[in-house]
Amino acid sequence: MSAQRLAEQFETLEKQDHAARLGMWMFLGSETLLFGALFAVYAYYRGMYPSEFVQALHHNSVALGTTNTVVLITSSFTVALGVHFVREGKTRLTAALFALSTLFGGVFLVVKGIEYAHHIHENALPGGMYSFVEQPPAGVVLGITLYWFMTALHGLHVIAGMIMLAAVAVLCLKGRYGTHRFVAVENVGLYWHLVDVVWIFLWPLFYLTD
Amino acid sequence: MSQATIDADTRPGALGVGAEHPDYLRADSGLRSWLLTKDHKRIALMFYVGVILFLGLGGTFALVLRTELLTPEQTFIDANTYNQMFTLHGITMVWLFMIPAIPTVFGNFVLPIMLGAKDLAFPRVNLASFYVYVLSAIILLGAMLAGGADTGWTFYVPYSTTSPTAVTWMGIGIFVNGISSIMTSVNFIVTTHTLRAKGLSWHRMPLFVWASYGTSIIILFATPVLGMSLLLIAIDHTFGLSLFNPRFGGDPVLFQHLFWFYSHPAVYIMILPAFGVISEVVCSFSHNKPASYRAIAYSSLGIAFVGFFTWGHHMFVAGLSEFDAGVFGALSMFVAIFSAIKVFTWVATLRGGSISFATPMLYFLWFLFLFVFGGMTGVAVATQSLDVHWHDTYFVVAHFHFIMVGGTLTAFLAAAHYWFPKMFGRLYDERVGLLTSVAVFIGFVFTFLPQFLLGNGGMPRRYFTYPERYQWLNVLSTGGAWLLGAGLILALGNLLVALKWGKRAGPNPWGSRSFEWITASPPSKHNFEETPEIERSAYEYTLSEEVARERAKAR
Amino acid sequence: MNDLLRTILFLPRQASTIAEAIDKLHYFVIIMTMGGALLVTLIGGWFLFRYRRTAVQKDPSRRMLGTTPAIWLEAVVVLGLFGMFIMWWVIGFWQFMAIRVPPENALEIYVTGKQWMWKFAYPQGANSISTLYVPAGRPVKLILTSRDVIHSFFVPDFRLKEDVVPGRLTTLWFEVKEPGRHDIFCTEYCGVSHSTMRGEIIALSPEEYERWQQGKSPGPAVAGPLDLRPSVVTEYEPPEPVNMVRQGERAAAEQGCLRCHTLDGTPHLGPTWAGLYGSTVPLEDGSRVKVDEAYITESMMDPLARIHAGYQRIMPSYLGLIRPADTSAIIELMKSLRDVRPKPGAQAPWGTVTIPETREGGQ
Amino acid sequence: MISAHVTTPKLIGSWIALLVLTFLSFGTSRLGLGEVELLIALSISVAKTLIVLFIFMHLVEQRFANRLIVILTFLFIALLVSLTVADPLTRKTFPPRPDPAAHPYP
Repeated sequence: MSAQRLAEQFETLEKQDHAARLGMWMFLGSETLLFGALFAVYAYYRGMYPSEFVQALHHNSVALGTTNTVVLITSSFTVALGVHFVREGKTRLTAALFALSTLFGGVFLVVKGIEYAHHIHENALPGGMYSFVEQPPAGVVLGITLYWFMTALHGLHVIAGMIMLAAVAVLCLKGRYGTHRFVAVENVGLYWHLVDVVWIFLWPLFYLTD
Repeated sequence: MSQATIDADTRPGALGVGAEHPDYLRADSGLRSWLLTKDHKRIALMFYVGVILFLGLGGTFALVLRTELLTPEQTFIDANTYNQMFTLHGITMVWLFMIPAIPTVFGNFVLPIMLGAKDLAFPRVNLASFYVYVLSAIILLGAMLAGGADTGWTFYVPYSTTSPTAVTWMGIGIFVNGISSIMTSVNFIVTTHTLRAKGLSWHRMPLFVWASYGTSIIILFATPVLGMSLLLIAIDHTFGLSLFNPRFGGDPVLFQHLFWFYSHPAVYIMILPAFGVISEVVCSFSHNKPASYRAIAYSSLGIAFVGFFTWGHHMFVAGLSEFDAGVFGALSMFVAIFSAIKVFTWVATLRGGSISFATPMLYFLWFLFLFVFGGMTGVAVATQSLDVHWHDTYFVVAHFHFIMVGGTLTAFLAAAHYWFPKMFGRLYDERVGLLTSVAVFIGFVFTFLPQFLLGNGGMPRRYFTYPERYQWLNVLSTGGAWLLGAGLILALGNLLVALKWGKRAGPNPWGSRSFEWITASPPSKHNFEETPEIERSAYEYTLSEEVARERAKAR
Repeated sequence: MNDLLRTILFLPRQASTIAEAIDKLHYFVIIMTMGGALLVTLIGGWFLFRYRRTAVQKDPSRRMLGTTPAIWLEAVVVLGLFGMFIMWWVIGFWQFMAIRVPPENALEIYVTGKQWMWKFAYPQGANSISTLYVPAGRPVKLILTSRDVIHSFFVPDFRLKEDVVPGRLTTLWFEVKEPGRHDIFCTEYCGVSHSTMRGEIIALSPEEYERWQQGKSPGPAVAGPLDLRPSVVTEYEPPEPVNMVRQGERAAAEQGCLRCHTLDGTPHLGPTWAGLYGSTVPLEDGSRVKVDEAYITESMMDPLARIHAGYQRIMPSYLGLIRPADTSAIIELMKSLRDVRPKPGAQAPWGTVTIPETREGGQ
Repeated sequence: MISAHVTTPKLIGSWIALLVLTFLSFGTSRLGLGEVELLIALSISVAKTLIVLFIFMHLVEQRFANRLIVILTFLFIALLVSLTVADPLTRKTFPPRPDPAAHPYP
């Protein structure tokens, strides 16, 4: 089995696995810079309009945001456990944990959706669509736009991560992964942790601003 | 002088590693075997065709621009077409030619062989990278036909968000192109880490690998920022995201920060592989080890790193705070030092060598002049009070064309000639090669030296019409551009002719000690049967060729 | 020497007070650059010739295989170069600060860029399009902004340039040495007619300038080289006889400023403008701010950012609702009222005020 | 290659630590400390990120190359953010002057 999965250009499986991990880490680094650009935009505008930003993000529900943080951290924990067990060959447990993490991802999206619905109701929409009359000054619109854009982009990553988690859960059940082969599972886990890390920063920036 | 000085390897039996197998060009046949290949060499050739096509397209745009500028008023196209042309010239040349050119063609081809590997670490990702590149090219070409763009390749807001042209699709095309670059760079870094041959420690690697490594690091960390800023433009253009819109308190200068955070390092994405090529060419033709291996290797990493600190020097008059301007101005000076170290080391490498004077070496000589001049004018434009006058004039245009064309394109041509025998197993005509090289140089100098003077005179860039006092310099520049174009076509023709009628080349026509010359020319499909065992560095010219071959055991 | 180098390098005239100093640095930098490139190429070419293979094969003593090259030499040269670059930076930054920081007593002129023309508004109320009249021998500070996209105000003869950014005010200052005409180019690509967005600066002697301001000589004749005429001179608008302060009063009435602010010091909903300009006022958060153009402009565009202590947060933003010319006119009006003493003992009358509905961001 | 192994108790411990840090962050944000609050919140976020990186993402047991990627990522983000933000923050303070450029204008 393991001889088959060694690609011709590698000498040992260990090197091949190292290559896969390193590649994933580099992809994640690149992905982080994608958010990094938006963090720079956030910092720049927050420096220019400190009070407007606070005002803009004032009506974000801290309770819902914190709930989401807990949900996402817990899902990250279950993924980490899953990766841990696949190394020990307990693939059914891994599949269950990954399915649970996918479910947590779903909960996260539902909560996010409730928040979005609330914002749409208030007309606190991004960019030119903004018409939330109670908060007129210039910087507020930027704050709301950034909130929408960054959380929506993060949401897309959550969806992508959920698809991958679900796929890995199914493949685990089918016996594709186990002690002999787990780097792909690890890499999907890494991706999900990145989604978590991004949220760990989004949460204080958009919810704990009062 | 030309043929005699090349020690063509004519000894019988010395056909290079893997000569008993069919070479990679003949190993499989049929369209499928090309389009779905995972062989890094075939993917490199497909990229080769792509970048040459886009060099032709971008060059055509450039000739149209130069011809239009023959007279102070309208010559033969209208202002709108002109504005489209320089935008498309920039986009095509930067993202479809310059950035992929050396890494995806020569990097893809020789990097794994240099490391003694059978392929890159992720062959499928490599193929995907090619198709993503093709996709981005299709999107960009489609956008060109469906309205084009007239924003300049810099996409400055708020103009780009209000321009009625296909800015959205241009943005998306470049975003997709970035994904292709990132895929290639991940592949290069991982390959360098995991697929080095036995005994090939970091300090034995050819210098081209170091340069590619540095380039890949820049691509990896800078490209996403460009992707994000262009995505913001695209969304703004279509849906009115307005993140940079002054109406809502947005600051257009912020976009410039994000754009140049990528686009300044992008200059090093374009020039670092050229440095790698030049390092190889210099050592191979002067039969000398680099005067200081570590100086060249580490300065590649130094440039990659410090290149990230200097983007603000594009914005001295853009409304940047004086504090930031001062910081960026000072940091900009550091990059020049790394480049200077490289240049001096190359020149020192020539000393005491045994130099054969072939076409790549002539290109090296041009490179030396053009790059040093272009580079030092770069330091000049990073000097703040001077930049106030020069910013956005033809001086800047001339400066970066000295780096991009005089540096990267010259190195690309040097590489095309240097690795031609390895890639296709034949030798090009040396005399025609030298002649076209001279034509390219003279054409180049006539095109861009007058532009320095135009910039001094105050002619702004992107001008469709201009005051009459600038005309004679513009005429000179246009004439030079035609000569440059002709030289490039001749160089390409020379290589195409050699493809079929060139003399057969041995595995090592230049007598180089670098590892890609161990294999047969052209290499077999798997490059090596087994991972080679390397017991020497890539530049052991003190050893005789036989000993050198023995110390790099390969089968 | 100066003139010779200037001609060789195709540099235009040195018409501003700082141009010559900048050019001196220019000569030094460009000579070092050219010299450096030539030197490196010549040394490289010499090595190429001396160590060519045919010669080395005849005379193997030329080959220096395995000898350690003089790394210390390279280190010295590189450090020397670095020192030179840092020197460029020091001088360049020094000059840059001189370019960027206007002197206190500069004459202020508002410049508005729009596709594809320049508009100039003078403190005494005059306006002009495409042609900027300035007095020679006196520092002039331009306050630049754009109505649409980014433009860049470039005067080659002055060696000066500054981007004109929508939503922001940037500044540029210069002092013209003697009367003459000078080109203005737009150097930030701004659309189809970018290359025709040119203008002209006419520097007048101080007396001429004074006369021009009073509307006595609408088009003063100033000698200048023929080729310096802008190829496209757009419409010429004679300076309006209307005084900028009058214009400010009109604008303030039209915009409804006077419903809350008074001009004579009577307390009302907003701070009175009498004696306001140039004074230092307390802010809500306890800090104090000097009332200058910056603060006034901010208060118009973003009134709640820093609000005068003791006043309600009721002022609407005028961002996007007021023309730049009116903004500057109102500021001039306030400047003219700086010496009017406000009535003592006045406090803001707290009345029931309906918050004016704002239209900000409504589209 | 693997020197430190991530075990189940370690994973559970880090999970609890993450939750505690989350509530710590939440708690400090209710104190109303002003600008310092943001700094504290971000420091806590960095701490949480380190836990996720080293334990959940197994960085603790991986090669230096992977750690280098993480270091570079953080370095470049810090660089991008700091040099970008320095621009609007220093427009008025260096040299000190009332700078109309720092204010919105139609």
